[in-house]
This record gives sequence, structure tokens and C-alpha cells, in this order.
Amino acid sequence: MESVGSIIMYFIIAVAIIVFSVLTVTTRKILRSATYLLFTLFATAAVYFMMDYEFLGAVQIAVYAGGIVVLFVFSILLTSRPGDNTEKLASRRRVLGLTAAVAMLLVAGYSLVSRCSMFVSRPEMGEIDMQQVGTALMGTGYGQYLLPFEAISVLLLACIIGGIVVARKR
Amino acid sequence: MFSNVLIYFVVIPLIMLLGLALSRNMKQIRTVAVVGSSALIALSVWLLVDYLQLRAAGETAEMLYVGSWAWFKPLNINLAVGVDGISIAMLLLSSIIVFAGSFASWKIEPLPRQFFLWLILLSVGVFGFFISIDLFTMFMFYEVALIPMYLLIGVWGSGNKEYSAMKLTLMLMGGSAFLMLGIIGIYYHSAPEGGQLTMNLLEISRNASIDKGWQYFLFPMTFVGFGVLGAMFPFHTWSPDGHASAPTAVSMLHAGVLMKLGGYGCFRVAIYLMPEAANDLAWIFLILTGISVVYGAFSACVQTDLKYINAYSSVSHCGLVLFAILMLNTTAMTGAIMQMLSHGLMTALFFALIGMIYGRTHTRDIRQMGGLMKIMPFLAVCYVIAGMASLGLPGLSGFVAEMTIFVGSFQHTDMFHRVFTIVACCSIVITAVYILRVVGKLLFGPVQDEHHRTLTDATWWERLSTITLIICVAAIGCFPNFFSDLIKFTFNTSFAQLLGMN
Amino acid sequence: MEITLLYYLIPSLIMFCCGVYGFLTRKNMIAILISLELMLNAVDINFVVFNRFLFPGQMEGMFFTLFAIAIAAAETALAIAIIINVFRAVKGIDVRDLTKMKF
Amino acid sequence: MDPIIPILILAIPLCMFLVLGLFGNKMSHPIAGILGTAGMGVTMVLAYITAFTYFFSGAPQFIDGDVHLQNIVFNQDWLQFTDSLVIRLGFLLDPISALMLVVITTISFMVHLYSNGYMRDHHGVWETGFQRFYAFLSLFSFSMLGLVVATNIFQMYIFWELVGASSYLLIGFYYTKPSAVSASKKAFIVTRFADLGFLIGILILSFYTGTFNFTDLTSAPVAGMDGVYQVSGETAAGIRNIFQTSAAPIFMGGSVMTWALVLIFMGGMGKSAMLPLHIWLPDAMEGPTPVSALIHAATMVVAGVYLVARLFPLYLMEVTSLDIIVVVGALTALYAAIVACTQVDIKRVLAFSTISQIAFMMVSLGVARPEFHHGIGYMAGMFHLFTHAMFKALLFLCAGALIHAIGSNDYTDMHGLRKYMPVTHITFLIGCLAIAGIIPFAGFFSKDEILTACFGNSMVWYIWMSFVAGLTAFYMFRLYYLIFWWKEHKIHEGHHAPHDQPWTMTLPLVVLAAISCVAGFVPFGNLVTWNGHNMFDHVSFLTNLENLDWSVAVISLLVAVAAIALATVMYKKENPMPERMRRLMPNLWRWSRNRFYWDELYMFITHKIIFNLICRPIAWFDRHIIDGSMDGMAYLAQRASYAIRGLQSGNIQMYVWVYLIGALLLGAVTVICLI
Amino acid sequence: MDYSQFLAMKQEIGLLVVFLLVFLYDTFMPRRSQGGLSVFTIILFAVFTVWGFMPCMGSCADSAFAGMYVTSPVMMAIKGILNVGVLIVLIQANKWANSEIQIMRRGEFYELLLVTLFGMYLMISARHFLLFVIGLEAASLPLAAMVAFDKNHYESHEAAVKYILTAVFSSAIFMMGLSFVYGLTGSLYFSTIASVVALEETSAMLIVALAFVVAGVGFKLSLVPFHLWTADVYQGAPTSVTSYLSVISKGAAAFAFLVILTQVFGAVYSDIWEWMLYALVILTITVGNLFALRQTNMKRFLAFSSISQAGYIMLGVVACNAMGMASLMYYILVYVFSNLAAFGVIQAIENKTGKVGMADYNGLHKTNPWLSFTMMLAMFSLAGIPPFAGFFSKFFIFTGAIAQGSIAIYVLVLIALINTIVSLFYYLLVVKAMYINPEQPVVGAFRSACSERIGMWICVAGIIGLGIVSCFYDHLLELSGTFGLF
Repeated sequence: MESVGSIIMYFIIAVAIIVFSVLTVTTRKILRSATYLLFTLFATAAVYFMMDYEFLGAVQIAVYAGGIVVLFVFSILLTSRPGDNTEKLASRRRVLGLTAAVAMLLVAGYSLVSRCSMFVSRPEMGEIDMQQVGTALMGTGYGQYLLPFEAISVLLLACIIGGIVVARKR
Repeated sequence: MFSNVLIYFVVIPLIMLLGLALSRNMKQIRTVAVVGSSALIALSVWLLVDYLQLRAAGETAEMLYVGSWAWFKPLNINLAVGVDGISIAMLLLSSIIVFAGSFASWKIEPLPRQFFLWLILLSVGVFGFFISIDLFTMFMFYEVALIPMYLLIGVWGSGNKEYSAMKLTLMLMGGSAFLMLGIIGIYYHSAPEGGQLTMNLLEISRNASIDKGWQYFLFPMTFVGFGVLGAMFPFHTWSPDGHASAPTAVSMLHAGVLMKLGGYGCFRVAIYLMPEAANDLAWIFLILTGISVVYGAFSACVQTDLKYINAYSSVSHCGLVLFAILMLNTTAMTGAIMQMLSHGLMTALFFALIGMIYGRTHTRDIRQMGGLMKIMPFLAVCYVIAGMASLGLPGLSGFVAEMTIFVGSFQHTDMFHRVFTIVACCSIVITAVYILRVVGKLLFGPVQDEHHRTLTDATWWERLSTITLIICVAAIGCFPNFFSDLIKFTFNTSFAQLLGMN
Repeated sequence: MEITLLYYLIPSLIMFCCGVYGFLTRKNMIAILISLELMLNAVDINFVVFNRFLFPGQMEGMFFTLFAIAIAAAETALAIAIIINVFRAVKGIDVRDLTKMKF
Repeated sequence: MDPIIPILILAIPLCMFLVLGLFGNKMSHPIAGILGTAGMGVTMVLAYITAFTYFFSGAPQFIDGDVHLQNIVFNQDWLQFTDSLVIRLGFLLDPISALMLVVITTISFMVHLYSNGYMRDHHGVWETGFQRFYAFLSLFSFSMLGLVVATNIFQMYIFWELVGASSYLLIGFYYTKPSAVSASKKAFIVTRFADLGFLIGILILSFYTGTFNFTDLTSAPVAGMDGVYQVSGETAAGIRNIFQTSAAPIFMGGSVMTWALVLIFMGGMGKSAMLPLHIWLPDAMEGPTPVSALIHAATMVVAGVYLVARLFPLYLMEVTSLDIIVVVGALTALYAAIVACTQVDIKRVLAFSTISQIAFMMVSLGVARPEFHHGIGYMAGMFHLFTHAMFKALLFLCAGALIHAIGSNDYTDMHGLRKYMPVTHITFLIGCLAIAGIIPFAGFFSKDEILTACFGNSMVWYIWMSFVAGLTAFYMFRLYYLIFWWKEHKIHEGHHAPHDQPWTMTLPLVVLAAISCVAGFVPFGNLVTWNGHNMFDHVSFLTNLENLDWSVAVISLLVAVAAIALATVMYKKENPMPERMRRLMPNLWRWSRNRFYWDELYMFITHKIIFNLICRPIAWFDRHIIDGSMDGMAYLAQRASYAIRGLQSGNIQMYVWVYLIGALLLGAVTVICLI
Repeated sequence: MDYSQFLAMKQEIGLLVVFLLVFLYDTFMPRRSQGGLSVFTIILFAVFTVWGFMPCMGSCADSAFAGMYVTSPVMMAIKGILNVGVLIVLIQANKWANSEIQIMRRGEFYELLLVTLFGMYLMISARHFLLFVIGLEAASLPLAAMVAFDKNHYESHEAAVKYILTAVFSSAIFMMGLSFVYGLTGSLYFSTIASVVALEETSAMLIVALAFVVAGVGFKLSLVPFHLWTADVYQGAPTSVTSYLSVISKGAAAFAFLVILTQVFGAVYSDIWEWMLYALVILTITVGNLFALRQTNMKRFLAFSSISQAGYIMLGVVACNAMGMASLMYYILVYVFSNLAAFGVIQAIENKTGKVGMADYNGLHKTNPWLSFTMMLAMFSLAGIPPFAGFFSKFFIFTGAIAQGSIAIYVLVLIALINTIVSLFYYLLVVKAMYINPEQPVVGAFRSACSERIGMWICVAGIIGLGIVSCFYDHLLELSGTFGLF
């Protein structure tokens, strides 16, 4: 049995996620869209916190909200021209989008709902301390992630090089 | 490996390819072509003689000169060779036609070197096919023989050549698609449960492990696959267009040898390996081939293009080959092989002559020509001889082959088969109609086009080419028993117990 | 009332579908990228809640999310670079203008 | 008998053919002519030796008491189909083959000789292709000789085809003439069609009996057996048994054996120009006249008769088939005789006369029964074959001489030639008398015996054939008078008066005329009978005369004389009677003149039906349906390619949509199918 | 923590060393010796490639990081095949990379290329989905940058956008699927997932997860209907990048696909994904062929051709046996040579004249006989015509598939075989353009650069030799036998 507080908290977060997600993709102004994305990301971070993954929540806020959204905002400012803000949607396109989204919802939803293990409630678990996270990140054993960590560093390096090459004027 | 004589049937053309690649002028190209093809004839004649001696000495093995060298070892795919009387006959036929074809394209233009390269590559495939007894190698050589056709027709052809070349290639490759499936299927049923799978024809037939249900599936695959090349109705339509557009030597080689690959394959793969299905399903294909015999002949009656006439006639004659093979008795099958030889030589002769005539008159429309007997008597006489061979005049090859087929087919105990034999017999009349129609319009009668009066008769290389073929046609027609015995021996050794034939 | 696993999965799924919808309907390429972020984010939530609800003894889901965030950042950066590049070339970022190559 | 002579008989003409065919155009014309003629002469001598040895040497392998035996001089395997079915090339010597050897070589030699003159124009310029002509003649002689000495039915078929081909080549000798080309084509195709029947007949026969050999099919009489049928008892029983017990003894109302025999007879009908298949023979007159004499009068066209005679014992087993032969023969005889009465082209008259006379032989064979006069019909048929060969060749050669002199085939260009060409006139008259059946010329005896045989079979056929005999006399003399009498010959300005031909041409006429005069006295009954038994105990020059059935003979003589008289009245002097006759029976005249429209009927069937309703639709079907469906597949692929190009719209959102829906469908469908 | 485990990753480490050396050379070498960069890279990579085949690499089957990373002779072989391909790409790209426009970016080109190759290595060797995803991203994100390399061409930009957006979308779908898998099994280790899947009964969630996973990897393989980006990207990207995309990237993805399906989901082969793959294979081959029929741009044409080739490659996966795997690898090997030969010619002509239309190839054999000869061999090999290697690879992949034995597989193979006819048609169109079309040649006679010729010669040697010389396939088959997947 959950505490009432956490239930209320959940609903707030859930509603925030849903509403801001919808707004993100429906709002006409691109800058608003980025803002709603930011809210969604915050809501997501809140979920992480609720799940007791504080570290993850922090990363979410730092990287996503702090990094990516800023990137978006800059690029929007860089690329937007007066009059660009409003876009009208052709109804055909909207229908296509809706069918795809609804189909996705139905299929994935059905597959989730059809499984009974989806209805378990949250088991008790203590907080994960940073020590554990650090060990897992730097370890080579089962359930430890040194190799992906190293690999992603190469990936990031490549993306940096790629980004530079692409962005370079000539 | 090189101690086996059969390998040289592939090696010689390969050396020729090398020689052609190195040759610089027309003279060298011709030298290579002539020397190489003469070597091939010599080799096949030597093989024939040696084979007969071995047989006379009491060799009773199904295949002689058998050799097998591992290729893709884990799959047990080998480069396996071996010949019996039938393959030797086919090798002989091929080498003769390659020889005649080289002379027929003495003055080919443009790009003579490339032309000969492709032509010889084609013959690599042909020879390889006939010496192989491994399904994989056989199939590989089969396709090697098909693809040069595209360029040979496309580059050196005439008329609507692009379309024809494409159609021919695609249809034949379509056939080989079925074939490939059939071969792979056979491979997986080539040995009893747990045995070593094999592609070797002899071993597969010895194992006899393809159960009936699978035979029903695989037999049509392989038969249709080869049947397309054998111009079986309704998969024959590549033949008229393809032949019409092809240059002379290519028509010769294609109708003369390549179409035989179809018949040979039908018998060596489809029937030899799956006799039960052949026996049970023969009626379906008998109907189809019976149709192609009569249908091809009727179609030929109204064509106006010389090559079309001959192509439809090939449909009819090759239909007879498949028809006879399906009769599943020694005589009819012997007849089928003889018909292959006969048709190969005679149709090559036809195409050679048509090519020569076309080279002079620049038309193949029989309505625009006439009285050529007066203008180019040598070619005209040869044409008449070819025509006579085609309509089955005794003393030429067509007669003996057709009669063996008819007599053999009529020995079948089933009424259905005999009735169909009679239907097939009708083709001899229709053949006479269209052959004489052409001869009458083309060679006899008054000269139609005054410009033709200035044309010259055959040159020496053309004469050589045609005379070679005529001699062979007459040789088969006059001494059929020699060939018949050569062929029949195979059926008596390898097929008799298989089919429970007399 | 019990807040079960599904209660978290449904919003995340809706978020994902919103992302799909946005990708399919928006004209602005940056808006499309934003939609993509929604989708990736939804996936992250999934991993986390699965981990938390079903397999609390380990941290695979969490770490996956961690790395996924990094990857998302990288691809967003690269994508924005490319989009800006396009903007330089065609002076516009309407995705519907990018149909020169077709059929 | 030493096989060297028989081999030479076949080999010399073949060699001549090869030599003349391959090297002919390197030779001068006279050498080619002399070579050919000499070759044929040698062959003739050898054939005479052979025949003489056979009939009169008394060697035990040829004759056993008073029975002529069948002797296989040599027999070489040529093509082995199965263990029992083997084509052999051999030399069968028996009465009919010996007879044919003589006939063929004689006529052939005469024709060779004659052609030396005929194939030159008045100024002595040789025809183009003179050497080729001789080569073909040799080829024909070879084939025909091979045909008659065949030891098995397939050898016969082989040479049957070869004679057809040589006939084709010779008819089309003047290949620049379209009519000659089409005539040769027609001849070949019609006979080919008949040969199809022959072939099928052979197939059926060999399927049931398991043999091709004549000696097995119609084995020689066993010594001491007074068999009704020439087939030995065992064989006969065996063959019947085979046919009766085999799977399908009855097929469409006839026994299988009847069918086989009728089909074989169909081959004979084609070669011998019996009724529905006769149309090629009149056209075949487009060939040079010596060819007509050799092939289309004396030898090849009687091959059908020979075939029936050869298999006669088999036919006797199925009397139905003999009845069919009689009906066909009788109808043909009458038809041809009627047509011959109205033709203008003299060669055509002779051609129809040939058809009619061959039909006589056929009828004769058909009515022959062992019960009646030891099967006199068989003997009569062969006898008539022999005599007819002589006088018909004579007539044709005369016609050739006339044509050579006049330069036209029509009697309207001739008339009153008796003064200009006396030798031709006399020999032609002899020929006419012979064919009309006037005693003592050859035709009288043979025809009389045929009528006797008919009489023995049925009254209807007797009357019918007598009537035809009368018609024969009438149209021959009509022709004779129209050529040599009727009115004075008109010589065109600048033309020489017609005159007799050089000796090379007249000599054969004289020789043949002489033979026609005396051939009737040959005691055929002791040479050629259906079972080899001699018919007469002792033989003299007058045997035939002594053994005549006078009641029949007198009647036939009367009919013939009456017909000649009628012809004399009508055609000796120019008068309007023929015109009046024509008005009297306009329809009959028109139909007869147009040969009862058989050609038109065939034209209709071949062109309108076979060509336009079968060949063209099939060709169309092939191009548009079969080929079209192949092209259609390519077209469909192309269309499909265009139809789905919208998928690749260039719009990335579309791409993603397809991607997503694809993935979802993949999942959803699998879920639906599996759960 | 045992860092010596990194030593198990010999090839990855080696590749990173190459990458670093190139990076350092590019960054720190003085400007005047920059000219040697290309040669340096090529030689370095050649050494690395040869080293990969050295016997000292051993036939070690090793796993590290608690099973997160696995290497075995088969994987070494497939990596070796990729190396060869990359080497050829590098050689062929030399001219383009040193062209005036690209010269200042060529260092980055090499670096990015090596990183993507590293990503592919990870895809192949990963036995953990996180590592796999990182490999996948490393193999696709830098490629987007490479696609955008041709700054002067608008198409290049368009292609890059299309590529990166769909790639990210696809990886989102893929990760969604992964999250489902994780939810089902509680692990991302292949071995653990496999054991749980084998125990569980089939559920809708597993199927949907599998569908998403298939879609995600199918995107890289450009299976229909996940293929739509392919043509545009291939057409727009610089030709060197296109050739890289079409062979190397596809080959790695195909192998990874095989590994995932058999190692992770092997237990539900006949239940679920056999049928999914049937549908995908038929669609891929057919649609790819149909689109290819009417292409006029050579690069776009080869894009569709490569789509249908991917369908054939998938037959090796459908087979789900050792022979299928060997055939798949062999197919990739042959495909590398055949396709790169074609791209080599296209590149040579494009570098010289800038023309890539099929009509520009009309009458090519008159002016450039060797180029057209190479092109023809490539086309024949792609179409599967003996005695060229393509024939053998097709034959073996069909044989491998049919080894599975059901009637359905016969039908599938028959459909594939019938499609080969369609493919033959369009391959012959190219041959026709070069040899048969009567028009005057568009492209004048020229001598292609030395590096291009070397590249083409290698390809031609491969096309001719790979099939006839049987040891390649035999070796692969032997290796697959030791893989122990099935």
C-alpha cells in the first residue's frame, strides 16, 4: 500500500508527462515545443527520483534538461526566421500521424497489458548509493559496465569529430 | 587431374581463350579458333575411338574415364567427370559445330576478338556440361553456357536484338532458377538418412533414395528447368526471337548445341535420377511436348522470316526430343539422342546457310527473295539438303532419328502414348509443308529482286563450314546403326534395371 | 490504491506515441528532433521502471538508461549539426523541402 | 546367287547419282549423258541376268518344283530399333521383284537414252542442268530399285520416301517456272500425307507382329503344303492370334489389322494417285516428259500396287481391306477415265489415263481371291502393271516427242501431225491400241484377265470395269485423232515444219512399241502368281491366248472397238459433234474439264482451313498469347514497379510511417497468428 | 577488476590503435607531411588487416567482461572480411579523399570510418545489449557525418538528414523493443535472456519486442519495409561512403542480426521469427528488385540492388544452421568484392566526369574497355552468374537455407530464385548500356588513377577467384561448425 502522498505525487507526474508530451508535439511554436520538452524531461527526472534513482535523475536533469534542451534552443534561434513559428498541419498528415501513434499505442499497450507481471507493485528497496554505481561502472564482472563505458567514450569522440566536420564551414 | 582426357575438353577452350586474349590481329584470331576447334574435333574423335575399343574390350561400367576431384569438400561437391556413349555423341556434335561455327564467323564484325572470346566461353560451358557427372559442376557449366548468349546476341546480333537477347537470357535463366531448386532438393535427398550427401549423378542413382513424394516435387522442377532450354511448350518463345536476332555462329551453336543441353539434362538429371516420378508424371509433359511438336510445325508454316521458320521448326524438333525421352524405353530414348545429334547438325547447317544468305541479300523475308538457286547454287543446294534432312529424307540424319523415335514410342504398352505418337507423327507432313514452302519461295521460281543477280556464291570458308555439316548429317543418315549402338549401350547398362525396361 | 508497474508504463508509452506523432506531423526538423527526444526518453522510463519494479536486485535497466542518455545527447548534437548544415545550404529547415531524391 | 550382281544393280545408279551430282557441272554435257545412259544400260543388263536367273535357272533356292520361292540374296542390318525390329537393307528376290527389276531398268534405260535427245533444243543446245537431270534420274532409279527389292517393310518405306524426293526434284526440274515448283511441292506433300498413313500402318503392324520382315509377315510356302494362303500356317495363325488377342482388337469399327492394312494402303493411294489423293499426278506433268514417262507412268506410281501385292497375303486375311481397295480403285478408274475425256493438255490426258489404269491394277488385286482361278486377279494386276509400264511409257515418250517438236502441250496446237512425224504416229497408235485392249497388243491380255478376275468376284465390278475399259479406248483414240488427224497442221510463220526426232528419241519409241506388241504373250501365269505356284502346266508362246476366257474377252473387245468407232466418228475429221456432245451434257463436261473440282477443294482445305484457320491462329496465339504472357510478366513487373514508387516519396516522414507500420504489423500479425 | 580482459579484444584494440595513430598523424603532423596521410592510413590498415589473418591471432574462442564480449574464430573471420572490404574502400576512396574539395577533411573521413568499423566490431562481438546498442550507434552516427561530407552537393545534406533522423527513430524503436525484452527477462546479457526465453512460453510482449528488435537491426540491413532511407542516402552520399555503407555496414549488420536471432532468440525460432523472416525476405527481395528495375542513377540503382541482396543474405539467417551461417559470411565476402568493384567503376567515372547516370554509361566499352569489363564482371557476379563468385555465394546460401528442410523453405527459395531473374534483368541493363546501346559514348577515354585501378584489380581478382578456389568457403564452413550456435 502506497502512501497517499506518493499516489498524489504519481498522478501529478503522470499527468505532467502526458500533458507536456502532447503539448510538445502539438504546439505550433517551435520554441514552446522545446520548453514543453523541458518540462517533460523534468517530469521524467521526477519519475527517476521516485524510483529512488537519484543519480539517474541528476544525470537526466544535467544532460537532458541542461544540455540538450539548451542545444535545441540555440539551434532554434539559429535557424528560425520570422513567420516560421506557426505551422499549419495538413489534415492528411495528422491522420497518418494519429494512426501510427494509435497503432503503436494499441500494439505495445496490448502486449504490455496482456502480461500479468505488469501488475506487480513496487518491491521495497533501499537507495542505491554512489559507491555501488561507481563500482558497477568501473567493474569488469557480471553486471558491471567498464567496457560499455570505454566504448561510449569512443562513440562520443567520433560524434565530436563528426559534429566538427559537419559544422565546419567548408 | 590432367591425366584424365576429359579435362582437356575444358582445357583446350580455356587455352583458346588465353590465345584469343593475346592475339593481336584477325589472322591470329582465326588461327586460334581454327586450331583450337580442330583440336577439339580430333580429341572427340579420338575419344570415340578409344571408347569403342574399351567397350569392345568388355568394359561394362556405366561411365568411362570417370574421375572425381574434390572441390567443395565439406559439401561433397566434386569436379566429377565421366562419359558414356551419349555424352561422347554430344561432345562430338559440339566440337563439330564449334568448328563449323568458327568458319561461319570468319569475317565477323565488329570486335572479332571479343566475339570469339564469348563464343569460346560458351563452348567451355557446353563441353563442361557434357563431361560433368556432378550436379553442381553440371549446373555451373550450364549457366556458363547461357550467359555469353546475351552479349553475343546483343552486340553482334541484328534486328530487335536487345529485346531478343534480354528475353532469351531471362527465360533461360528462369528455367535455371527452377533447375537450381531441383538440384539442391536432389542433393538433400541424395543419400539415405544419415548417409553422405552427394552431387554425383552415379552415386545418387545408385542410392536411389529420393522418395516418391519428393520426386513428384523435384522432377517437374528439373524437367521444366531443362525443358525451357529444350524449347518445351509453353516456354519456347525465347527461341524464335533469340534465333532471329543472333549472329550466324551463335544461332548455330545455340540451336545446334545449347538446346541439346536441355534435352540431355532432362534425361540425365530428371529422368535418370527420378525414374518413378518420370514414369508417373510423364503424361503431363508428354502432352506439352506433343503440343510443341505439332504446334511448332504449324507456326512455322506461316512465318516469313527465315530464321523464325527455322526457330519454330527447332521447337518442333526439339519437342520431339523431349517427347521421346519421356517414353522411357530404350528405343525411343535412343531416338531422342539421335534426334539431338541430327537436329543439332541440321539446324546448325540451316542457320549457317541463312546467315550466309542474309549476309548477301540483307533480308531474311522470304517474300523478298526468290530464285536464289540460280544466283548462288552452292548455298541453295545445301539449303535443299538441309531441308530434306529436316523433313526426314532417308539417307540423311533426320529420318533415322525420327523413325527411331516413332517406332520406339509406339512400342509403349500404353494406348495413350501410342495415340500421342501418332499425333507427333503428323508433324512430318507439316514439316514437309513449311520446308517446301521455303525452298519453293526462296530458292526456286524467278528471281525476285534484280539486285540479287549480282550476288556471289559461297566463299571457301563458308563452303568448308557447310560441307562439314552436310557430311556429318549424311554420315548419321547412312550409318545409323553405329550411332544407335553407341547410344543404346548406355540405356542397356544404366537404364534397363532402373526403369524395368525390356 | 496500488501504483503498479503499468501505471508508469502507460504514461511512458503515451510519451513514446506522442513522439511518433510529432515525428510524423511536424514540419520543422528541430521539432522532429524534439519528438525523437520524447521517444528516447520514454524508452528510458521503461528501463528504469522495469528495473525498479521487477528486478530490484540489480541495476541493468538503470545503467542502460544512463548510457542511453549519453547516446541521445550525442546523436542530438550530431543531428543538430547536420540540420544547421542543411539550413545553411537551403535556408530552411522544413523537412518537406527535402524531397529532391525520390522514387 | 552371288550377291555381287544384286549389289551392283543398286550400287551403279547410286554411284552415277553421286558422280553426276557432285562432279556433274565439271563434265561436258555429252559425257554426262553417255555416262548416265551407259550406267543404266549396265544395270539393265544385270537386272535381266538376275531376273533370268531367277525364273529360268531352276536353281533350288529360287524354285522348288513348280513353286517360285522368295530368296533373300543379302540382308544387311542398317538400324536396329529393338531386338526384333530391325531395319535391314537387303535384296529380296521373288517373282514380283524380279518382274519389277525388269520393268524399271528397261523403262529407265529407254528414258535415259531418250533424254539425250529430249533435253536439247532444236539447235542442239543442252538444257541447263542437264547433268543434274541425269543425276536425279539415277537417284530415282536407285530408289525405285531399292524399293522393289526391299526385304522388309521399313526398307520399302525408306525407298518409298526416296522415290518421293527424287520425284519432287524431277518434277521441279524447271525450278524457275512457278507452276513446276508448286507442282513438285504438291506432289511431295500429298504423297507425304499418304506416307503418314503408311508409317502409322507400319507402326501398328510392327507393334503387333514384332517384325518388319516380309518373309516373316508373308512367309514363303512350305514345300508340300497346299496352303490356301501363302502365309505358312504357323505364321498365319500367329499373326491372327496376335491381332485378335491384343489389347485393342477393335478400333472404330474395324479390327486393328484392318486399320493397319488400310493405312498402309493409304500410302499406296498416295503414290499411286488413288482417288482422294490423286491430285498431284496431273500437276506432276510439269516435269520434263521423260520423267513423266519413267516416274509418273511406268514405275513410281505403281509402287502402291506393288505394295499391296507385296503384302497381299496379309490383305487376304482381312478381306474387308481388299474390298476397300476395290471400291477406291473402281471409283478412281471411272473418275480418271471421265476426266481424261475432256482434257486439252495431252500429258494430262495421259496422266489421267495412268491413274485410271493403275486403278485397274488395284481393282484387280482387290478382287483377287485364291478360290477363283488360283487368284488370277493378282496375276492380272501384275501383268497389267508390266504391260502398262511399257505402253504408257511409250505413249509418254511419244507425247514428249510431239511436245519437243511442237513446243506446246495442248493438242489444239497440234492436229494432223501424221504426215510430219510418221514414226511417232505409228508408235503412238500402237500404244493406243495396246491401252484400248485390242488383240493382240499387250493391253488386251492383261486387261482381259483383270476383267475376268472382276467377273469372278462380282458382276457389278465386272460391268463397271468394262465400262471404264470402253472409256479408256474412247479417250485414247480421241487423243490420237486430235493429235494426228482432225485437221491440217498449221505451221506458223518462221517455224520449221515439225519432223521426227533424232534416233536417240525414236529408238526407244520403236523398242517400246515392239514390246507393247508382243508383251501380251508372255506367260505370266507361270511367272508371277500370288502364291508362287505355276498356273499352267506347260508353256508356249500362245499360252495366254489358249487360256483366255473368251466370253469375257469377246465382250471387252466389242466394247473397245465400239468405243474406238465412236471416237473415230467424232474426232477423225473436224466436225461439230464434240461441240454438240458437250452441249448435251454441259454439267458433266464442265465438271470433267475441271477435274471435278478436286483441286479447288484441296485449295480450300489447305489454304482456307489449314492455313488460315489453323496455322495463322496458332502463329497468332504463339506471338500474342504465349509470348504475350511472357512479355506480360515483364510488363507486370514494370507496372508493379511504377505502382509502388509512391512508397519512395522522398518524404522522410512517410518513410518512418512505413517503417513503424511495418514493424507494428510484423508484431501484430505474428501475435494474431500465434496466440 | 581485471583489466587484462581488454587483451581478449585484440582486434578492437588493434583497430583503436590504428585509429589513434591516424588521429595523431592528422592532428599533429606538420602541414607539409600531411600529403602522406592517405598512404599512411592505407598502409597502416593493410598491416592491420594482414595482422588480423595472422595465425598468431590463434583460433582462440574467448569471452571477457563476464560474457559481455565474446570472440571466436568465426568472428575473427567476419571481422577480417570487413577489414578487407574497408581496405578496398580506403584504396578506392584515395582519389576522392585527396581531391581538392575533400583534402582538408580526409583525416576526419578516415577517423570516422575507423570508428564506425569499431562500432561494427562491437555489434559482432557484443553479448550484452547495452554494448550492442553502443556498437550500433557507433556504427551509424558517425556515418551520418560521413554522408554529409560532400558539402558542395545539396543531395549530400539531404541524405545526411534523412539518414540521421531515421537512424535515431529506428534506434528508438529498437530500444523500445529492448526495454520489453528487459522487462520480460530481467537481463541484457544474451546468455541470460536466451535461457529465460527458452523457459518462458510465447507471449505477445515477446513477439512485439522481437518485432521491434528485428525492425531496429533490419533498418541497418535495409530490409523492406525498413529500407526507405537506403536509396536516398546511397544516392546522396559521396560514392566512397555509399560503397562503405552498402557493403561493410550491411555485412556487419547481417552477421549481428544472425547472432542476435540465433543466440538470443534461438529458442523461439520456429515459433516466431522464422515466419517473420519469411515475410521480410520475400518483401525485401521483391520490392528491392521492383524498385531497381527503373532506376537511372547508378548509385540509386545499386542501392536497390543492395536491398534485394540483403534479402538473399537473410536466407542465411532463415536457415538457422551452421551452413546458413557459413553461406551468409561467404555471401558477404563475395558481395564485398562484387559491389565494391561496381562502386569502384562508378567512382572512377564520377571522379573524372561527375556523371553517375546509367545513360552516361552508353557505349562505355568503346572508350574504356577495362572499366566496362570490370563493371560487367561485377554485374554478373551480383546477378549470380558462374563462374564468378556471386554464383557460388547464391548457390550456397540457397543450399544452406534448404538444409532446413521444410516445404515452406523450398517455396521461399523458389520465390527468391524467381526474383533472381528480375535482378538479372536490371543487372543486364547496365551491361546493355555499356556494350549494346548504339549511342555515342558519353564518357571519353581516360586513365583512372592508380589507386582506383589497384582497387578494381583486387575486386576483379576476388570476383573470379573467390568462387573457383574452394578453400574460402570450406574454411568458413569449418569455422561455422565450431561456432556452436545452433
